[in-house]
Amino acid sequence: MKKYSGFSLFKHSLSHHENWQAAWRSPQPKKEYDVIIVGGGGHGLATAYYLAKVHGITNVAVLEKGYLGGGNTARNTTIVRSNYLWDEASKLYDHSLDLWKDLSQDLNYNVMFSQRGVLNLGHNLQDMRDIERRVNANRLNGIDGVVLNTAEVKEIVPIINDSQDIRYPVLGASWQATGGVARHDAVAWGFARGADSMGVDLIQQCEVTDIVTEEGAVVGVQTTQGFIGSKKVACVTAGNSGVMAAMVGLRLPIESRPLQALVSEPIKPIINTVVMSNAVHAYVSQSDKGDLVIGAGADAYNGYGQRGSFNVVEHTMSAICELFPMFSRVRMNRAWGGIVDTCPDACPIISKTSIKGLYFNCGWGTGGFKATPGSGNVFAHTLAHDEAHPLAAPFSIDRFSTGHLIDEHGAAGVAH
Amino acid sequence: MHHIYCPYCEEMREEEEYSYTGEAHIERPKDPAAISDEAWANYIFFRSNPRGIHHEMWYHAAGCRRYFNATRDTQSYKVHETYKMGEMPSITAQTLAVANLSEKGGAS
Amino acid sequence: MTNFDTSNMESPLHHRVAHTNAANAGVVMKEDKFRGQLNLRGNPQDVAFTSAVESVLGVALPMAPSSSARNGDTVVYWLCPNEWLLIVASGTQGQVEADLRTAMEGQHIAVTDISSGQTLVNLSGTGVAELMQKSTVYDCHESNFPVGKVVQTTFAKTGTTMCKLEDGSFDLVIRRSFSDYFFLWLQDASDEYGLSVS
Amino acid sequence: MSPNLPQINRLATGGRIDRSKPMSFTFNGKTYQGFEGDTLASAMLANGVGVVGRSFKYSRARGILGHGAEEPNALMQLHKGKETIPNPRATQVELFDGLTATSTNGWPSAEFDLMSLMGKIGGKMMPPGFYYKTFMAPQKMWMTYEKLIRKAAGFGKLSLEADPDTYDKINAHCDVMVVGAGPAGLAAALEAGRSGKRVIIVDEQNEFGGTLLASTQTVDGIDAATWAEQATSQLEGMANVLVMPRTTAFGYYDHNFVVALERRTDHIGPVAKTGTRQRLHRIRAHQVILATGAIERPLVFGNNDLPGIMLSNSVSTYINRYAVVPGQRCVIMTTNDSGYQTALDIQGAGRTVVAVVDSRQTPNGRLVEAAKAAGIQVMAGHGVIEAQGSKKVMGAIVAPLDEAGDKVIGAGKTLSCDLIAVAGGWSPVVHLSCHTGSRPVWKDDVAGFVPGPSIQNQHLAGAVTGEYLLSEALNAGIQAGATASGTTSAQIFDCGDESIGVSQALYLVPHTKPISRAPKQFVDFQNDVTAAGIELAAREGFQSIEHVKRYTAMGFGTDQGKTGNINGMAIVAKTMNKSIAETGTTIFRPAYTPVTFGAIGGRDVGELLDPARHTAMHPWHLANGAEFENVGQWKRPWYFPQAGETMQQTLNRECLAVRNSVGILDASTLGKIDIQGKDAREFLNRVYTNAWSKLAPGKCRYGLMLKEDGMIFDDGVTACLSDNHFLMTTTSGGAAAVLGWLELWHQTEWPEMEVYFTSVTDQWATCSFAGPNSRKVLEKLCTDVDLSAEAMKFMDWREGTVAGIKARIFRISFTGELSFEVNVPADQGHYMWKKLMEAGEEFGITPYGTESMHVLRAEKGFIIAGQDTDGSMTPYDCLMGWAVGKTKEFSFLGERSFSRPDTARTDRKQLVGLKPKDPTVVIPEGAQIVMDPNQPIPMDMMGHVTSSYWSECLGHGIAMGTVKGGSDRMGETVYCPLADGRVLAAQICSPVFYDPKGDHHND
Ligand SMILES: Cc1cc2nc3c(=O)[nH]c(=O)nc-3n(C[C@H](O)[C@H](O)[C@H](O)COP(=O)(O)OP(=O)(O)OC[C@H]3O[C@@H](n4cnc5c(N)ncnc54)[C@H](O)[C@@H]3O)c2cc1C
Ligand SMILES: NC(=O)c1ccc[n+]([C@@H]2O[C@H](COP(=O)([O-])OP(=O)(O)OC[C@H]3O[C@@H](n4cnc5c(N)ncnc54)[C@H](O)[C@@H]3O)[C@@H](O)[C@H]2O)c1
Ligand SMILES: Cc1cc2nc3c(=O)[nH]c(=O)nc-3n(C[C@H](O)[C@H](O)[C@H](O)COP(=O)(O)O)c2cc1C
Ligand SMILES: [Zn+2]
Repeated sequence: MKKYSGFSLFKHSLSHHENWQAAWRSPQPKKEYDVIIVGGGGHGLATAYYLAKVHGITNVAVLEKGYLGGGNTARNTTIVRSNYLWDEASKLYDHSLDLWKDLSQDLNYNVMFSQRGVLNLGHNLQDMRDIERRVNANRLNGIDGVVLNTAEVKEIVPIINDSQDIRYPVLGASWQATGGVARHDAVAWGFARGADSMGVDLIQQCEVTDIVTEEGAVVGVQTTQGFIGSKKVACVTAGNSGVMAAMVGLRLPIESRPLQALVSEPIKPIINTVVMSNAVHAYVSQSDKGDLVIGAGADAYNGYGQRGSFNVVEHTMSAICELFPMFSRVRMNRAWGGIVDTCPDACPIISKTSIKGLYFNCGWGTGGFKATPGSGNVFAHTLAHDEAHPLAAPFSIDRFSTGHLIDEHGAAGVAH
Repeated sequence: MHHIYCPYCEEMREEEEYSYTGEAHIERPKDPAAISDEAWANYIFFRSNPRGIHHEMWYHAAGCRRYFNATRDTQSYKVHETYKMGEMPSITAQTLAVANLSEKGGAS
Repeated sequence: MTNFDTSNMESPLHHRVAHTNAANAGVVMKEDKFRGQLNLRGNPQDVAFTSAVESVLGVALPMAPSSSARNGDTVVYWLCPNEWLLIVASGTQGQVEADLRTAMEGQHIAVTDISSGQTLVNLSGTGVAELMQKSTVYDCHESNFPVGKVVQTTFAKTGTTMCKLEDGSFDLVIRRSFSDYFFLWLQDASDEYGLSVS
Repeated sequence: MSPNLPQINRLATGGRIDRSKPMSFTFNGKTYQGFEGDTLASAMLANGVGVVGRSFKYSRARGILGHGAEEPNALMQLHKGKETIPNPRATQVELFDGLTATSTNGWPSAEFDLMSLMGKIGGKMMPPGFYYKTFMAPQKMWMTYEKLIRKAAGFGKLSLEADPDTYDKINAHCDVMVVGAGPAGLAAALEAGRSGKRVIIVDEQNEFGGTLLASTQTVDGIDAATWAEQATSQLEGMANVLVMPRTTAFGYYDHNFVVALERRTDHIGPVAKTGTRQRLHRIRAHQVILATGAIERPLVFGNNDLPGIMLSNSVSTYINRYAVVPGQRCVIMTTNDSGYQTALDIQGAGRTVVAVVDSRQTPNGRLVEAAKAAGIQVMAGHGVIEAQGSKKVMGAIVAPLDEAGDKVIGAGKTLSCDLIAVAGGWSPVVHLSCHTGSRPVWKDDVAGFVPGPSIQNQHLAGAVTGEYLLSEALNAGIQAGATASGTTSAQIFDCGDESIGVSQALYLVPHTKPISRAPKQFVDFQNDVTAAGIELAAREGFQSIEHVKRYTAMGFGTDQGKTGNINGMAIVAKTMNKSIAETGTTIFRPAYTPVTFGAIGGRDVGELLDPARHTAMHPWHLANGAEFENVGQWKRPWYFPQAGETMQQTLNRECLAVRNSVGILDASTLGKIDIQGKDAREFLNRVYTNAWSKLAPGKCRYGLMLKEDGMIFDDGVTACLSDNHFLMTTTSGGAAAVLGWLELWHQTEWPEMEVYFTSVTDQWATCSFAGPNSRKVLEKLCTDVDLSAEAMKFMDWREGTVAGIKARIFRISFTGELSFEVNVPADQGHYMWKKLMEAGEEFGITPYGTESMHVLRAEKGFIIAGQDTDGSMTPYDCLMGWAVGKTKEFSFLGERSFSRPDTARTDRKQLVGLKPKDPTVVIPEGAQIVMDPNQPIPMDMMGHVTSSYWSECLGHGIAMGTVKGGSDRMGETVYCPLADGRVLAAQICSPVFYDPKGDHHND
């Protein structure tokens, strides 16, 4: 892999950029791999990257039915933070945040991780109690966070509507200064390039249509490019996980729903941090290009259409205009949807299954972008050792039978 | 934006009047104590979540407050039919597959 | 009914006293205060039930979805196949309830007095059709919503049961706790037509 | 103000402008004049304005390219101050007197921009995705680079003041919705209108007619624009047709739901003087007809972004519709017949057509012949390979091309000109058809994508289908109108138009140099995406069209690639040796053109954001200075401060009043469900944890409700009114969910049970008054019930008359004191409250709010579902095993989950009392609990404080919290390490701090 740098840019400019190497190869699938990863989203690619880098397992294929990073990875509002409530979740997300901090250099790919801080607003007394609880838990887990009052929120986001006379006034917020945003596409591409350079085959336009088992063990997958053998198949297919499970007669505690987001036209910088509000349902940050990136809600119904209903967008817009009355004159440029895989406890599943050699990493729902490096990292461990990484262990699928759910609805909410 | 026929109100109503309440035809185990933890978990948490034909419940929350079932395609969002609680669907993934086959068969 | 004493009563919109913000206001709101309102449940297939109700109300229960029936001051709205809203003269709801209970003795029915929990509002005027369009997702065009039809649907962010009257106006049933919101909405959405409260 | 400049490019006659209504406007500080009927763009062009802005990445000078929604360059900062709007296109802004606009970028001005130097020098180092390749180390520095990048990016600016306008929304329903009022749409609407169906027709422009407004053709012998006027007035005359100009259908959602934005006052001035500025129409249509036309494509050649290079059809439109010729000497570059029409139009306007440069070797057809006949020079088999000039076009380098249009095959020559009109073919406006998930299909004969199959009730007519003859558009419109209305029609229009010559599928005009070395050949003008950039992206492995889009930002702009996308896709296809059909297109999404946030939010802002629910006593609370708390949608009195009191002082006063005399609380917000039927009791058995079989009429009982996962989700007291009749109460926020829950089980699982549920939350107003004197207060108002401790026990209820009103009286207590709740019909609630206040006056009856209620109940260890529980607590976790029926016949909802391994653990977090070691301390709610405060981070957290208050009556702080294995740890000390560095110690104790034996409420 040729290294990227300011110098390489300069050098290539002299030859009119005619000699850049491809970021990854486009190989034909081999007959057999040590590990097949189904799903070339951020999580699948990160899994491949860490399998190769940390565990030295490079005879790996990532099979992607569309284009790399084209699922929810392409569609999310890119919020990164780790201030989850329960120990299990906050440790997992914080592991990920740690990896984010050096990710650009690790990948030699600028993922534009911008630690501009994340505010989670509280609008009623119970919100504020929950915020206190969560921030205290974070602090004692070594995760940065403070509770802010209205005036302190206003200081960080001067344009916020701090009137106490509105329907749901801002009473305060939690503030994680190390949180922020990253460039979603770059994350997928950076992991892809890194994995490819260590020998991982990234195979696009290759849809897995069946998972083939023999005597309760995986032997490979049927794809649109033929059968590919492997004794380890890892499904990292987000919204499509239920369909994958059905291929081997399994069901998951997951429902796939449309979640929408939208961007405004690009404007000059006006908001320098990430503002999230579960209560009134609005999430906003401003991308480096200048568009306001806004997360809307999930539709209540199951849907694989990558589009949702308009009333969800309307709801978000009124909340946004309430929080930022000047945004009312901004214009929406584009709205889209993803398919989010939500678990009953708003936590992921990183798990072995009852079928030998079949693994699932899914259920990240509305909030898995932030976990991309961490998820790949712990899942690679799970795959390499056929045993859960300690941080992943609590997220086994068994928890739904034992009752050990990790209810992150408060912190994950419908949010990002 | 779904537009759904309420089998009780007997007309098409806007999505805003409804709430979606999950997969249909999931029966509560008759004797919960007699089944395993896994079977119980299967009943409360595990869902078929298909891409395509899905039988699901809707609640006409702002209307007649009746729950009813819908057969809907989760990919195209086409609602094939709605039917009352206690009734069985007349359109399923199987019947549609058969219909598709015969359509193709007829053409060839 | 004649000596129905309302001196200690306040209707949900009592503080929205008569006023008008425009000459020839295009929307006129009138609260029909303190009407008796009873929720009735029973089996529509059971003749004992339907005939008992008819004997008390003097009018047959409307059976078709979204239909209504009227007998003087008594109005019956179909709500769902086994549920009706009875709107009766102010102050008579106690008697009607008692009569119904007597007439349906032993049957599986429910009668619930909800007179205080909701109020009946009439909206009329030249701007009312458009105002309704702004306020409800239901198609209020005469082709879809003829006189006498009863529809439970949303009104802005609350719910309503509404009926179209002969004179083109709308009767809306509004829940008490949402009535202030309802009025704020009405004020705002009728701005361009003018609002008169009578 | 400087004097108005002459409109140097304005024709003396013609156009649809009103010369009797001149209008002044300023652009970048200069004052100009235009006429009513102008767009800002046509007025700027009339005045010879060339540079309207600077490009995004390289800061190149940019001029107006198009005349409508497709315009990528002319983004304006419109109006000033709080009225300002960033980024509208000058081509879509109607001119009004006094309009002010500036460019959105360029420093110090768009004309003389210093950043362009950077663009020239640094541009070479800025291929697509260059930022992914640098600025990586050290990570911390990225934030600094980012700041600079952010500053440079973005177009317009936002005011910091609140939007002065209001917005409106309306729901509409129709049989036939027609999008687009060009010939196809008008014909369709006429046909549908005549059928009597309810029709809505919208067009984004100020006038109906679409291309007819700038056409030189005739319809059935009538001049095209006149025909459009007549058709429009016919439609306006139909009562069943709603005619909406200035209305853009921007989103097409499932089941034929179309959202359209109507601009009501934007054309009059910056703010709506009265009424609303914009109105959003939410249209549910049985049938939708898309007649959205087609957009002309530019061609990709060297320096094709220079001001003075315009779409050919736009040049015609400016001439015919606005009487503006944006140049003196024009070169037309075309791949099809459209360019010849423009040549004729230019010549007709008395300006010079230097040449029509046609990539086709042997162009023929009606328009070609007409141009030749008019003496216009045609250079067949040629292409404009490069434009010359720096801030405006000075010339065009024209060279012969091979037949495929792949190569330059001879020497070029320079034609001097100040306008290059480009006609690169047409792209049907398929956008809306794609919003519902349908993918467009490529058609070689159209050289464009047309709408693909759709499951919506959707019909198409006109140029959107790739049919470009006027007569075809009209006839297809009639047929679509008929089909959508379920009628038939044999109407045929005659426009005297003949077939058009075959166009060449050419996108990138070759240069003598390879793409990577040629002068910049722009594909996406707004985002500065070049052919070289696209080629590079493909070379680097970004081969999916979606990757190309994302890597280069092609089609990412506010124009969403309306002009550039197809060219870009063609270049990708060619680079990778694929067909465009194989390469495919990116996905079109809402919004077709950008939509004001405020309009999407509509009226649902401010106090209308969400309903605030009020109780019958609300006016009293307002009049008596209550502070309110939001509980669900309810506004509940939080506390009733008196002059000079701190909040704590208020709470102390309120709580002591309850403990020592009597206090009164508005409890009307609790959910109330009336349950009737012979199976009501059994139903309660199933949905509640405890047993209801023996609850006698006149009695009440507390119940816990669980989800099937065994976790508490609501609680409340249910009274037995009669054997078959119960009144259930729920939490204030949970009422609707609980009613839905009961209905769910009844309607889906247990329909055989004879039971009915009716919400009576709003029916009853509830005055809850508590304290040793509460009975005395009630006795003053109620004489027909024996209220004595013996006759009416704790958890009894009676029907009686209170203050002359028929009431239900409950002897239940959430405070631990002797306490009554009086339920009266809500119409009389306010009256009852006032009567109780009067009756209680001699005892100093004190109104109290939710906060004191919380203190009082916490002193008694009563939980608040949702505060002390969080969806992960079973009754056992709350030490409320007493509320779980162990011998119930039916396995109540949630019971089975108790025996799951994790739920059955005895060391789960349990809800216990916490007594601060320092009695003066109140531990903050939400504090985490540890056993050893000196352990290193991460600490082993045992639980957290759920509720915590100062108890004035006990004289110390009290708290409740969850602690792992807490029930076995009574007496142990725990610690709460706080953010401010304090560590508060507390002792685990029973949560019942006050009157553990319950003497008080039993009084
Ligand atoms: C609108 C929206 C906003 C969001 N905002 C945030 C946020 O702000 N912060 C945050 O942390 N998270 C957010 N999320 C969630 C986040 O996007 C996801 O959790 C995360 O990106 C999931 O990554 P993934 O790699 O698991 O899934 P994906 O990126 O969806 O990747 C799965 C891949 O599997 C492929 N695939 C599926 N089936 C098959 C098959 N049979 N064969 C081959 N390939 C297959 C798919 O094509 C896809 O590319 C948001 C999500 C959405 C939709
Ligand atoms: N000579 C050629 O090659 C050529 C090519 C293309 C078109 N044409 C001419 O164009 C005409 C085609 O007629 P037509 O009716 O199909 O198209 P049209 O362009 O005349 O009308 C389309 C109308 O739809 C409106 N519109 C588009 N999207 C909209 C939206 N989302 N919301 C609201 N309005 C929207 C446009 O403003 C326009 O007025 C014919 O006269 C034909 O001759 C000619
Ligand atoms: C953080 C973020 C920023 C985006 N910014 C833009 C933008 O400026 N312009 C744009 O057209 N789309 C933008 N998009 C949306 C994409 O164009 C696209 O809609 C999204 O990735 C979903 O893919 P799809 O629409 O192809 O299904 C953005 C997406 C994300 C996740
Ligand atoms: Zn219904």
